[in-house]
Amino acid sequence: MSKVMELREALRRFLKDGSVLCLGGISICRRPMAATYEIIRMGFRDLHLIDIAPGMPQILLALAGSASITEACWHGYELFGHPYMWRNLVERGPGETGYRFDDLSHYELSLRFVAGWLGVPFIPTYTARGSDLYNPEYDNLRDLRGVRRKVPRKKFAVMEDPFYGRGSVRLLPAANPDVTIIHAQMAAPDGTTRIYGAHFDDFVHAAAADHVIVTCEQVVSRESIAKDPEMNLIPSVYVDAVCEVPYGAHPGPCLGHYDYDPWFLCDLVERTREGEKDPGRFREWLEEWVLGVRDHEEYLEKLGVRRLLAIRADPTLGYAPNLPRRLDRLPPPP
Amino acid sequence: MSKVMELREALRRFLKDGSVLCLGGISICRRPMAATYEIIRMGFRDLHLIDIAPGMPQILLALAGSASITEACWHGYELFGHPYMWRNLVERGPGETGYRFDDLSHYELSLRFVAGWLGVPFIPTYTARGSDLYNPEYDNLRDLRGVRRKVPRKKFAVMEDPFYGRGSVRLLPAANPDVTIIHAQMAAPDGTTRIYGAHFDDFVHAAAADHVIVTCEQVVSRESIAKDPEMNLIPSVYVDAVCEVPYGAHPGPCLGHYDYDPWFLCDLVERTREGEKDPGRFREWLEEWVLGVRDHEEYLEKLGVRRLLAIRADPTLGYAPNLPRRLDRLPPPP
Amino acid sequence: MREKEYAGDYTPMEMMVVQASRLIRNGDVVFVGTGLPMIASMLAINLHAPRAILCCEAGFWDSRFIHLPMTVGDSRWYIGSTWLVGQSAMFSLLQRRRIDVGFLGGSQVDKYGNLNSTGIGTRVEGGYYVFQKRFEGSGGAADIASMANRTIIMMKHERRRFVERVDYLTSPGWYVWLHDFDEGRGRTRLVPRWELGMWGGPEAVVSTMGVMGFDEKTKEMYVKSYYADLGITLEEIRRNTGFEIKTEGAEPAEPPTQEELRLLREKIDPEGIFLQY
Amino acid sequence: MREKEYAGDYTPMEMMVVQASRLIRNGDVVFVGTGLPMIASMLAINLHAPRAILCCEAGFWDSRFIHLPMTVGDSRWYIGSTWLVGQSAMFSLLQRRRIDVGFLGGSQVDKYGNLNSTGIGTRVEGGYYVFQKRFEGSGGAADIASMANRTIIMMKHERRRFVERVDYLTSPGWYVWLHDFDEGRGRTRLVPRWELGMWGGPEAVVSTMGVMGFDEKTKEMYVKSYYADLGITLEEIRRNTGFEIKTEGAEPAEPPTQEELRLLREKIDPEGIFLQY
Repeated sequence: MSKVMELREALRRFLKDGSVLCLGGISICRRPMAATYEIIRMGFRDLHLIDIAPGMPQILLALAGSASITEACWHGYELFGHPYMWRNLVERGPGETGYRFDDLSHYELSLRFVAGWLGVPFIPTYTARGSDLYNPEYDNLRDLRGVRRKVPRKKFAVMEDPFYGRGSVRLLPAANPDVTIIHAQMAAPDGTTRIYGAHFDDFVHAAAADHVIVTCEQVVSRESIAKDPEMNLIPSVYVDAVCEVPYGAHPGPCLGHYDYDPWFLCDLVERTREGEKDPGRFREWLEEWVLGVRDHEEYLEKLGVRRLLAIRADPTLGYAPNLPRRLDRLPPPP
Repeated sequence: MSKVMELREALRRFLKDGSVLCLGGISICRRPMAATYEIIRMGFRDLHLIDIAPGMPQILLALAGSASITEACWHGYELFGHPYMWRNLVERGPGETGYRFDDLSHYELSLRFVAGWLGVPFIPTYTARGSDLYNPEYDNLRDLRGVRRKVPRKKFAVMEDPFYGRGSVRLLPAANPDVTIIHAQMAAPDGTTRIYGAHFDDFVHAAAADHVIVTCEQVVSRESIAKDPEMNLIPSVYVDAVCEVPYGAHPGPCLGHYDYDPWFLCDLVERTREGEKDPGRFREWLEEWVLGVRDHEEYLEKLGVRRLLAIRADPTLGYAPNLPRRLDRLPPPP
Repeated sequence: MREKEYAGDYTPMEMMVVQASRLIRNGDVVFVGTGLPMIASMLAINLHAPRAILCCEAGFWDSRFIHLPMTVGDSRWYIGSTWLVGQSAMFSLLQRRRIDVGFLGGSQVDKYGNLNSTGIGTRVEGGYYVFQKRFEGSGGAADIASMANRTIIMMKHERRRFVERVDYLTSPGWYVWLHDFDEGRGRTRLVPRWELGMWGGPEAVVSTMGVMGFDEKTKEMYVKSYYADLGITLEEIRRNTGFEIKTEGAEPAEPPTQEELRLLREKIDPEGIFLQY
Repeated sequence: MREKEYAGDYTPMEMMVVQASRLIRNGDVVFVGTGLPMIASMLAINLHAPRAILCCEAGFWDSRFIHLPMTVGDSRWYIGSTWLVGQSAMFSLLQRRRIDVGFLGGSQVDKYGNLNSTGIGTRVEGGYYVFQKRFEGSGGAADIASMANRTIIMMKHERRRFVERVDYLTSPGWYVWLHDFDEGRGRTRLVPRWELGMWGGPEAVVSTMGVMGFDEKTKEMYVKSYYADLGITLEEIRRNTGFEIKTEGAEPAEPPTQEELRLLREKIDPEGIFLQY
């Protein structure tokens, strides 16, 4: 049974207003960006994002008003700039904006997904002891606990190790997103997904979710993906939808296919920087690249072939070795 | 820094009488058999074995008197026969034999190693509820708990889920073997290990251990193993010793290199079957194939080239398609 | 559709495999070991359940092997597999309720489908538990029995195997004796599995004499069909069952079709490795 | 061995990188992000620590990249990596005490090496915690700070950054304020990290003005060396530090050698991506 479908159809089937959503990739790399744009376009609301090292997509979903809760450890673009506007949103506070952000550490989130993958309600850890991440006064989901679906009753619990006498240990609640969206280099119609290069925590994110949408550069046959099965990361059983979306991680890189689009990234970050004073500057960007664009194909047309050629990967290296990388003196876009 | 050394040297450095030992592979497949023989030859005593689906090596270590404790879920040779003599050993009981066997389920053991890998003292689970595996009267390590190194104070604990109200859940103690031994197709001098085909739980077994010895069919360069890093299972950091031991999993199969040796396996099982009445029959086998053999090279010489050719793998299939497999009418060995 | 043609000459083992295979539904994720369950699953995939997925505890996923594996870790599983996964990850699919069918066997079964594959004559002696006769052990059986969405039991139909109460409860069925951990008093009370928060449960027992189901209300084993064609009678089943078993409504089992037998003998186990022709 | 030749013309950033790289020992497993720590580690690997292993939170292990990655998930990390691992597995190396050195940064540091990379002006308002100024957040910093065997802090030396007490304690240093969970009273008491069962701790702070250590007994920050060659004085360091800092025994820092600078400029960051020539 083929799970291949249009991205919009996949989102319509599996995502809902209020869903707990996890997006694969890390910071600005191999992120399901086409899916992110489509989520904004389709007008989903009140999404509850949970991600390990969020970047671009989570910031966009917050700024576009699609998300009302984020549990995460970080928000940014690394070398490409600060999370402008998003930081203002957090500074204004949930009381004013209705947008809640709750801080955890990277490993805490990782472990919460591991517990979700294994199907257990919690997992112990020694990490982040002494950090304000465990400050009981700092819990921005406090009033949703035991109330909102999939928000655990407590942020953490403490207990003594009954087995080895290693002292007190924290318990973290499992994370089981309603939907996880991953962008991969290839997938088969049955959902089997192969990722080249670092897979970040995409396996765990998929395995912990109730539903998984895979967008991929190319759909390939079951026969070809069954060669070297050691290379396959996510098995068919976890995957509900496979959507062929070339350049689906643009403007971030996708190993073996394309590199960063530094022009696009710098423009996006600059617009949000300006947007801190004049929110209209970001609304224009959103209109130009997301809301005013019919679908991902039109987005790619708008980018143009020359841009896509400028970022294409060297097949022996997996990235574009001649990409202009001095962001302070970027040449004009091709 | 190269970690390549002789198998005997690796065992001398990392294994001790009383060590908690885990052996990679599953049932009779890709087991570190050469290492098992060498452990018996070197006369290690009082080993505490902990393994998920033990077979041949654990039975041999028990019958040869090298192991005094086994925590496991199963003991056998699958289609090749029953665990003769070992079952007698268990039936006679620890009071008489000094050999303790404690039963867990496959997944319980898996999860204990997962906890060991993650570095947490325990892990919750819903498995095996209602099973006698959780019968508090059936705990054959009871008097060692809190006494013997690395035997947890309790076999399990019970608690309520504080996060999602999913009721009571069992906690299992982490397993951290002193030494794990894995047999792989290839490894680099820095310890990076690649396994083709199913890796069973070898990653978790290695990652949970304090020390890891990898025996492999071939040692390859760091440069060559760094190609397609997606294929590498165990990173250098976990591995203490790399030993080149061709046919190191004989008489079990090693994908891409060789298949079962059905003659050897049937003979071994038959000797233990006869050994239930006349233990001398098994002692003869042990003398012939283990104690009376200087090292693995002499073992291979004794097997002979024709035997090795008869079990060699078809390079496109990974196993020997023409291997005689009707065990009830096996032709004479080549 | 042409009418089914039934085979006239087949073994009880072939009959078991055919009966078990018919219990597999299209799309099922089936957790198997080697042996008859694997053969039954392959038969189903070749006939009415082409979308069923076979996985095994060694970590092979959706294999399309061309030669029959002899063990769970056999290299033959590799061919056509789309995923190779650690056992901890494979079993976690059970805990996440992603395994539709699990196969189980054992040396003893009771009327609630509790299984013993650990040992008989179990007793505590000098602080240790010992057995009069020890078997291979649980392996993944306790995990499958407690967490697959349904299980199918395959075993030899003998009075000493179909018992009133298993000597050691390896794999939980519909009702289990509760362990009272707090008071350390061992098993005290028979409770239904769902009271322990467990899902799943045994769907059928495919024996050498017939196919048994479990009563929807009482969860007790009853005879659904018997291998009349092989000369088995309901009286014989009752005689070979160590507890009272209902046989009302039991029907003669539908024998293997020629197509089923052909597939088994020519395609699936042509070497007779498990079916031992 | 020929005598070291020191370079005459270098930037404070280059000095920081050189000082940090000298703290890496041969064989260390070094957990880095991108930026200066990555460059410092590469310099060490190219000079005195060829057996050091670089890993990053995105899951690349022992990379031998030939072009400098710009982000943790950059495809450039792939070249020469011998392992690609999920982040949960990578961070578990920290919990298993397998990471020798972790690098940290932040917007505030206090005398015990506690770091804030979350926000300043932290307060609870209407039941929520908010910040006057919000930063990127912990990422893996809290994990590294609590579980690496030692950590090296790199940051800009300014009075508003070197503070008496961090506004938000993202990453624990040598002494932290204890959370009293049971009574829900928040931070009540300053306790040493080892009392919480924690290992590791900050080894040094490499700032834009000098290198600070932590007193073995009091665990308070002190100046070990200062960039005299770049015109920095101890008085200037004291003036730019928001808490009292000991400067006795501080020595002028050893400047970069020509070899170090050549490697940085020609081999490691020839594009000037992080060093911004």
